[in-house]
Amino acid sequence: MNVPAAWYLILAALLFGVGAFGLLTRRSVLIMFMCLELMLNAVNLTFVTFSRSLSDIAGQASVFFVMVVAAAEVTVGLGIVVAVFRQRASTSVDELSGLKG
Amino acid sequence: MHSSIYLTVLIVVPLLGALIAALVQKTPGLSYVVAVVTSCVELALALVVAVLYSPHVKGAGTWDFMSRHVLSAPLGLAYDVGLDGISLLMMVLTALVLVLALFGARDRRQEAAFVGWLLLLTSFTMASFLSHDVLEFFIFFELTLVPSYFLISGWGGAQRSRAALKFFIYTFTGSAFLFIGILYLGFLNQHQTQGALTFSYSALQGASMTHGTAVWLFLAFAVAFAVKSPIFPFHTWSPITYAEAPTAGSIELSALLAKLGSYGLLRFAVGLFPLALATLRPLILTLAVISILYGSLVACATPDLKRLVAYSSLAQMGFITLGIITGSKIAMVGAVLLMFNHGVITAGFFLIIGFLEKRRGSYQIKDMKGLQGPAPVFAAIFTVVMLASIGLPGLSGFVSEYLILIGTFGTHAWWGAAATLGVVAAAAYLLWAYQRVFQGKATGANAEIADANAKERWVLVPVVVLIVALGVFPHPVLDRISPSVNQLIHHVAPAGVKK
Amino acid sequence: MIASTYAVPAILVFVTSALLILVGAVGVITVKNPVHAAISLIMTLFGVAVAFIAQSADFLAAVQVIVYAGAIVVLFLFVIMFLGVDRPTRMNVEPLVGQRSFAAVGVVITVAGLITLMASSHWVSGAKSVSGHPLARGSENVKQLGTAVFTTYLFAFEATSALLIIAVVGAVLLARRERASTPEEVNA
Amino acid sequence: MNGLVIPSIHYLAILPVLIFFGASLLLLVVSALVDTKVTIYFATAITSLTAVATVVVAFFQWSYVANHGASTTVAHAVVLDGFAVVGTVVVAVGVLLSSLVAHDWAKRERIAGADFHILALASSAGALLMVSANDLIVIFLGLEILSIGLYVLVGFDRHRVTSAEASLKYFLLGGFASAIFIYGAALVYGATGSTNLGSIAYFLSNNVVLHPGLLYAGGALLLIGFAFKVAAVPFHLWSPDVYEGAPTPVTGFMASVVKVGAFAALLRVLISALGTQLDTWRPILFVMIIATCIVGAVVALVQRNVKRLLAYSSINQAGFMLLGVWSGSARGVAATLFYVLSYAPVVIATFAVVTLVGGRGDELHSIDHYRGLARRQPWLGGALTVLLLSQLGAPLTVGFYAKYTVLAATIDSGGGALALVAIITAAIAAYFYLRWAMWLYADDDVEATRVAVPTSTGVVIGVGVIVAILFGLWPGPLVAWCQHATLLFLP
Amino acid sequence: MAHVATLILLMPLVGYLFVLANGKGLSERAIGVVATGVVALSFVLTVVAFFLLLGHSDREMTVHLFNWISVGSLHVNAALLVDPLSITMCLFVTGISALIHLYSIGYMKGEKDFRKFFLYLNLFVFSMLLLVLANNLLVTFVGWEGVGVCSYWLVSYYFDRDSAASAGKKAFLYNRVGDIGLLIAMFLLFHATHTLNYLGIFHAAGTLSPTVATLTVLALLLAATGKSAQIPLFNWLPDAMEGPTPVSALIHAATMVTAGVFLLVRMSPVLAMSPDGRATIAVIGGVTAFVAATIATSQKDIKKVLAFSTVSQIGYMVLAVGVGAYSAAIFLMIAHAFFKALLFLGSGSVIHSLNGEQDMRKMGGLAKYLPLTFPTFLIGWLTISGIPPFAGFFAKGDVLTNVFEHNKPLWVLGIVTAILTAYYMSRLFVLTFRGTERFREDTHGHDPHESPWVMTLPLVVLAVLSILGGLINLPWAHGRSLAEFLNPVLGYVPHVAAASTAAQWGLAAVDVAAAVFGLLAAFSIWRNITESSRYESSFLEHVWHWDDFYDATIGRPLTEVAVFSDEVIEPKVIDGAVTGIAVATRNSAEGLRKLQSGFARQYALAMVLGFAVIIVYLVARVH
Repeated sequence: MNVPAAWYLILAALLFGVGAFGLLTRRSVLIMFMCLELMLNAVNLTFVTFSRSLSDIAGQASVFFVMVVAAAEVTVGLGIVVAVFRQRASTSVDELSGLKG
Repeated sequence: MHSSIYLTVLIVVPLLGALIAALVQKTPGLSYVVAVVTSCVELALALVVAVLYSPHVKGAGTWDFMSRHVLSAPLGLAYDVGLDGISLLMMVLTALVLVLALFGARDRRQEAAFVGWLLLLTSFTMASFLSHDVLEFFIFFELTLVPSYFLISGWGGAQRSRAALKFFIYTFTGSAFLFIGILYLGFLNQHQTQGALTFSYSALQGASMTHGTAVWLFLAFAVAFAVKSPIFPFHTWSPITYAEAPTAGSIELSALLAKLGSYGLLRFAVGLFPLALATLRPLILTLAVISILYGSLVACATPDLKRLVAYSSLAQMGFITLGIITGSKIAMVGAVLLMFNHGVITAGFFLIIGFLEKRRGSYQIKDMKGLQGPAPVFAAIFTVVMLASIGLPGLSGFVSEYLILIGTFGTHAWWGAAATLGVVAAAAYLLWAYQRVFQGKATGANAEIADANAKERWVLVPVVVLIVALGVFPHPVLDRISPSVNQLIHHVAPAGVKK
Repeated sequence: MIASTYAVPAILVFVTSALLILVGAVGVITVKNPVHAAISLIMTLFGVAVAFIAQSADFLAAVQVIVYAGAIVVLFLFVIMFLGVDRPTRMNVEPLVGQRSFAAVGVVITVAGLITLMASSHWVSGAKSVSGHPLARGSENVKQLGTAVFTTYLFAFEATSALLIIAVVGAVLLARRERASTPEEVNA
Repeated sequence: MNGLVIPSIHYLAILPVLIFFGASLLLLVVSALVDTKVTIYFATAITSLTAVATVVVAFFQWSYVANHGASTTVAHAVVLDGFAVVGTVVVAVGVLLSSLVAHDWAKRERIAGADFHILALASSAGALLMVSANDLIVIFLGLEILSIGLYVLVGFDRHRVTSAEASLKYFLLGGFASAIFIYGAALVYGATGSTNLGSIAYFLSNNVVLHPGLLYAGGALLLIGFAFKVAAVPFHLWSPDVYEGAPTPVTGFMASVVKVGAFAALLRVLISALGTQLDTWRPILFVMIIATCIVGAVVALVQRNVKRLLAYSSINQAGFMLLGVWSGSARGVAATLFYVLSYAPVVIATFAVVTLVGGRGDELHSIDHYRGLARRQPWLGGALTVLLLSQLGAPLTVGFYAKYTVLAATIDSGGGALALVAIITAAIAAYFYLRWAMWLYADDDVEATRVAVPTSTGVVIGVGVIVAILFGLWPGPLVAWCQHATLLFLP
Repeated sequence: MAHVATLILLMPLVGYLFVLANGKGLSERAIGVVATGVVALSFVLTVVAFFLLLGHSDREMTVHLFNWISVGSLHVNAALLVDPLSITMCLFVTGISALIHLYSIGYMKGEKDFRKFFLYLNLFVFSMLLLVLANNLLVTFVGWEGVGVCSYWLVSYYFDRDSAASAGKKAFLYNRVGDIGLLIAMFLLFHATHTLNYLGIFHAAGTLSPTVATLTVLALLLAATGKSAQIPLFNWLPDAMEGPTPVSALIHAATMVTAGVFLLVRMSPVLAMSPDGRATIAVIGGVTAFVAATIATSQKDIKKVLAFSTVSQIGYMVLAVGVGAYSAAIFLMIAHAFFKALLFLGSGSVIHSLNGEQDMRKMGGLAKYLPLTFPTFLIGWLTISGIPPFAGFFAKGDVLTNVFEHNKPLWVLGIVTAILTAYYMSRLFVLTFRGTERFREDTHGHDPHESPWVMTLPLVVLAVLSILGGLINLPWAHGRSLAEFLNPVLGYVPHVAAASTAAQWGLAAVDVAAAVFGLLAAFSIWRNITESSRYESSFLEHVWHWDDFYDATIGRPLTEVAVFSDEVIEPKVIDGAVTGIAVATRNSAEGLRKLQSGFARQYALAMVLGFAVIIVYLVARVH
């Protein structure tokens, strides 16, 4: 009486898509970070789903590492945001278009 | 079989010369002396080798001085030199042109660098003529671009940068096809023999391939060589390059590097892909004839002496290509001979033009008039060179052109007949130029110019001597060329080539 | 543990998690105010946690709630406040022409394509686990996970230490104020 | 608690990684304790020492591999094979050279402290992980370590706004790429039941995958992740901006060390894990390579900022490196390895020159600032000319053989057309390399000043030139080494 | 014998090298003596050779000098062929050259490039001898081109005169066009007979296919028209009068311009294979003779008149060749050499006396001032007009008789030409020596002075030769000597009924009548007028607008094409294609650069789109 893995995989794919879409459309760096988090969560969900359907713990272990990475990324990312914000009081990514061509 | 040391020395001597020239650059003029000495040694060596060369070596056909050292098996990279009748002339020409360029076109700006590049160029060219390995040839073939590039961009005229870039990119792109072709051929051969990867000329000559493959590979090779020669319609880099290059550069480019193109066409394109000839011959013959006629035509109208020589070279290279492709042995020998003669003749042209430019500060025909009055010696020597270029019997140009034409006429009468028109055209533009530059009444600055001084005369002496000698008594040279051409023909023979 | 104690229909759990996840996600990318975005992010994270539990990844669910909802989102909120950017941003204008439409098209194609591909191979084509015995729940799950981490992924586990170190160092370097040099020196 | 069996660890295999982390930590601690003035020298010394030590270790690794063949350790998460050894050496050399350049740069910019070296060492440890990793998760972690270090390094220069901007762009897009990559890992895991490359390969070679959709999707996502790191079109857009914004020594570091790690992992995943799927990923690479070569060469034509120019040029070079991957043969792997190996010192040396010319503040990167350089400083100008010629692929420079090997591999695998396109783009690229070289020899303009050449940077430039010429004259041993290394490639 | 022949050839070369080697050291006198001496010497040697040859049983011997070109099947020796034809040629070439060298010493006195003049002259004689003595076509071609280039130098001798420079160029180019003919002929013959040796060719001539034979003959004809100034390539010769008068006499009257005829005669065995070819030759010759004669009637410049008369006379020779009267052609060639050289030198003497005046309207009444020039010129005039018993009468008569036997219409044309010849020569004679004196402003009032002996002596000798020249080939003399001497080497001509003796007398009478008629006409018209629009059409004076025609049809179009290719095709089309590619690349670069907008989100978008493409590809691949 279990929900087929397919549903969760589709759900994860959708989540990933939403995250990607947000990354493309939101200007606030912070929100874009959150979108990255959404995508990583989609990945985690996928891992767990496969882990269940393969009945293999490796998937869950991987999730563990993804979480660590996510944490690390956020730390550094926010550090960068702070650094940037020091130079120009804004978190809008579109204002950072000095480098081009 | 003589030792290959001779050839190695031929390649190394200019390198050493360049090195020493660089080391002594502090003392003004010394580097020039070094270069001069080097060039003389080189020429002497080249002549010695030319005399020693024997066209009948056991097991090596007409190849002599051969040896092969594999440098990197996985790369198929080898140092593999050899000399046969065809490369023999080119070797001598290489050394000779260096001497002429050094004596006749000295340039005192940053002299060490100048002579250094010249010597490097000589070494690389020498190496490419002497290499018996396709990859090795390609490497040095490409390498010649670098010194020529710096010579042009460093010591050239007002538009030197543009000219140098155009020259480099144009040639580089051309040889891109060659490179791919060589690699393809190498692996084709390797897959057949299941042996090590090799680019040895004789090994690759054994590679069997379908007709289609041969055609494509031939084209890939031909493009590179057509650009280098140049052949219509790949010639447009040459006028600006010859015009903007320093005199020494123009000499090296037109007298020597252009020959790399025709030499490659003969040795590699024709020598490796005889199958393709049957298909491509009409195309290339046509291009050659167009080069002859079109080059002469433009030469009639061009207002600049150096450009004029550039276009006349285009026509001459057309003759050479004709002789190479037509597949008649007589024509082929003529072509090889013309490679040498044209080298000497254009060198003569550019030297005199350089001397005049020193006096008049211009290459424009309109800036000169009636120079025969104040400078009869220049006029006389120019006349000799001009007549040789026109193909006056008794002078060097004639023998080679005649052989090409009579040979072509036998295999491809119509192309031969069309090419014969070039004989008139050449006379037309050269005499017209001569009239405008040397005849008429000299006025103003033209009337004042000094005639050739002793040094200039001595530089031009070998040119004139060679022109006359090879016109009256080409026999020894022909004897050295013929066997090698025979060998090539025998290899090419299946592809419907007349003996 | 919820799912284990009371027999809640799996379908219901899925729908709940799905709703939480998607609503939260859409919230993140739509709401004007970063703070609200962070809140809806928490919602998604919870949804994921629920999905974890529903797929017998209890430990991960716990970690999810603690690390993500607990630590990371708080970090977000902290920075938002710290920088004082908790003001609504104008959403209706998109300075980059066609960005949204292209993004929509691209993302839709991609996601649809991914789903099609997964479907084409019946969602899971891999082999059953080498270790054989099925996933356990509760404390067993923790034990299995621990075993995996300290055997199969031992090296990865070691590596994470390095990852965390470099992250910390990096964050410090970035966030710290000028110490070694000042603009005057540079211009001097 | 039935005892948990800790997998056996062959320390020789992971020694380089440990050394790097150790050094990084050591510096971290010391710089926290000691006065900043000394640590810059100390840091450089330690870094150099680390690199040298690593090379020594690599030597022992090599002899081990040569005797015992390739092997895995730590539960098959790490590989010790010739390929890894070569990669390790390249990374070590790259770090050494970059840190030498950074040394002078930091002094010039008055950046005290060992921060650069700490991060450089740490992120190169990530590169080392990627070089020897045998598990998607480990690769992912290596990738992240490498990237996170770089994010910080790119934003290292606080005096330039562009530095921070580059850092943020790199971070955002990099994060996106890693998300895609790990998603791919997840899908591959779903498709094969493991994240271990060996197991994946084993699975794929023993089962016929009737419905490979999932596998394809996973593979594609992994490929995109790598494509981003090696800046292959259309995943390259970050690189020009980041190259320009980042401090110049960091740019050199990125152009060399990062490429090594990325290509090593890419080769492992595509060839040793997904080798059976050659026919599927080849077409993707085919298009990608053509686009990469063309875009890199063409767009560089219109650049006036040399750092951007080099960014595009390195995109073009990446296209060439991908050729070896495309060919999918042992020859190809060796070719890519040789390409990376020979390219790293040359490009670092090039950026070293750029660093010097950039001057205090690292701002003077317009090509105009190179006008007449070779006339003012013949040695510096000559060196740069050689380096450019090598990147151009002129004969008698190592660059020629780099291009030669990849093209040969491509043609050997029947990619004549691909090779032709690539080499024609090389001809296009020749244009901007030469134009730059020509500026060097253009007539001197009066107000230009001589640029000082500090010792260690000078050494780096010298090394680059020597590599370019020495192996240009005598490529045999190096090529043979790469071939040998590839023979010891797993599986 | 071999040595003698070699020496004949080498003598002038020796002189050339000697003068060349001594540089500016030699005095005019020394130069003149040396240059003239060597030529005279080779004349003497030729005489020796002649008698040696008479003694020889077979009058054909090859002198091998050295191996010149030898590639594959092509073997060309530098070798000489001594036979009646070549010796005959040598005789009058060296003889007349010697005289003209002598004459030049006086005529060129004090010229700036005196030395260069004699250098060219010697080189010319060498080339001419090479031409006639060669034993194969290629060596002949060497001489052929050699004389051509010497003529180029000598015509543009006054190089600072633009007209002279252009004339020299024109001469060379017209000859060059002819050379194509000779080259083609050589190619055809070589690939048909696998040799270039005359004897070899003659031996294999019988095997030539009619087409090849005809093509070869036509090619040879083209060569001849170039060198011998026949239609359509004849109009370089009048311009060539820009050269010093001795040059006109030697090169453009006596020797070089007859080389074409010699070539045709030399190749007579090949001509024998192609009746059509011979017919064409005959027509070309006859028409040229007539056209040139008409033009000569309206020229003002004394040398121009003589130039066109030369063209016309050579037309007779070619006509003779065309009807197979080879010996007659040679006979006329020799006679013509005598009297035309005489006339040119005479006119030279006149011009000399008038300080370079060449316009006949500024002459007149010179008879009494030039005691030696006048009578010799008188003889020359009568000779060319065909008045018995001078050489011209016999030579031309011989030709016309043969023409009559083979081709009546051309004979008529020949007679008309004869009338015209007598007419324009008389006109020239009258305007120059009779009538009122119109030269005073040229001589600044002084009386014209007779030339020094070095100039008059040759006149006298040539006059004598013109009188006695007929003797070498008298029609009724049993065993017509010159013909007998030559015939062995001449090609076979299908026999036609020879005219009876009576008929021959009749023909001779007609010739004389024609000559006298022309004479009287000229006298009656020109006794007391100097120019008349009725008897001088500008159409004729402008050479039937021949040059304008070439200029309009070939010259200008070609020039325009050349300029067009240099200014448009080269830069715009061919190089344009190249630059076009470059520009296109640059533009696309600018375009791609726009994509690098600097907005991170767009970069991400690009990634997503790339991602989408790949996914689509995979989906397509799976299904």
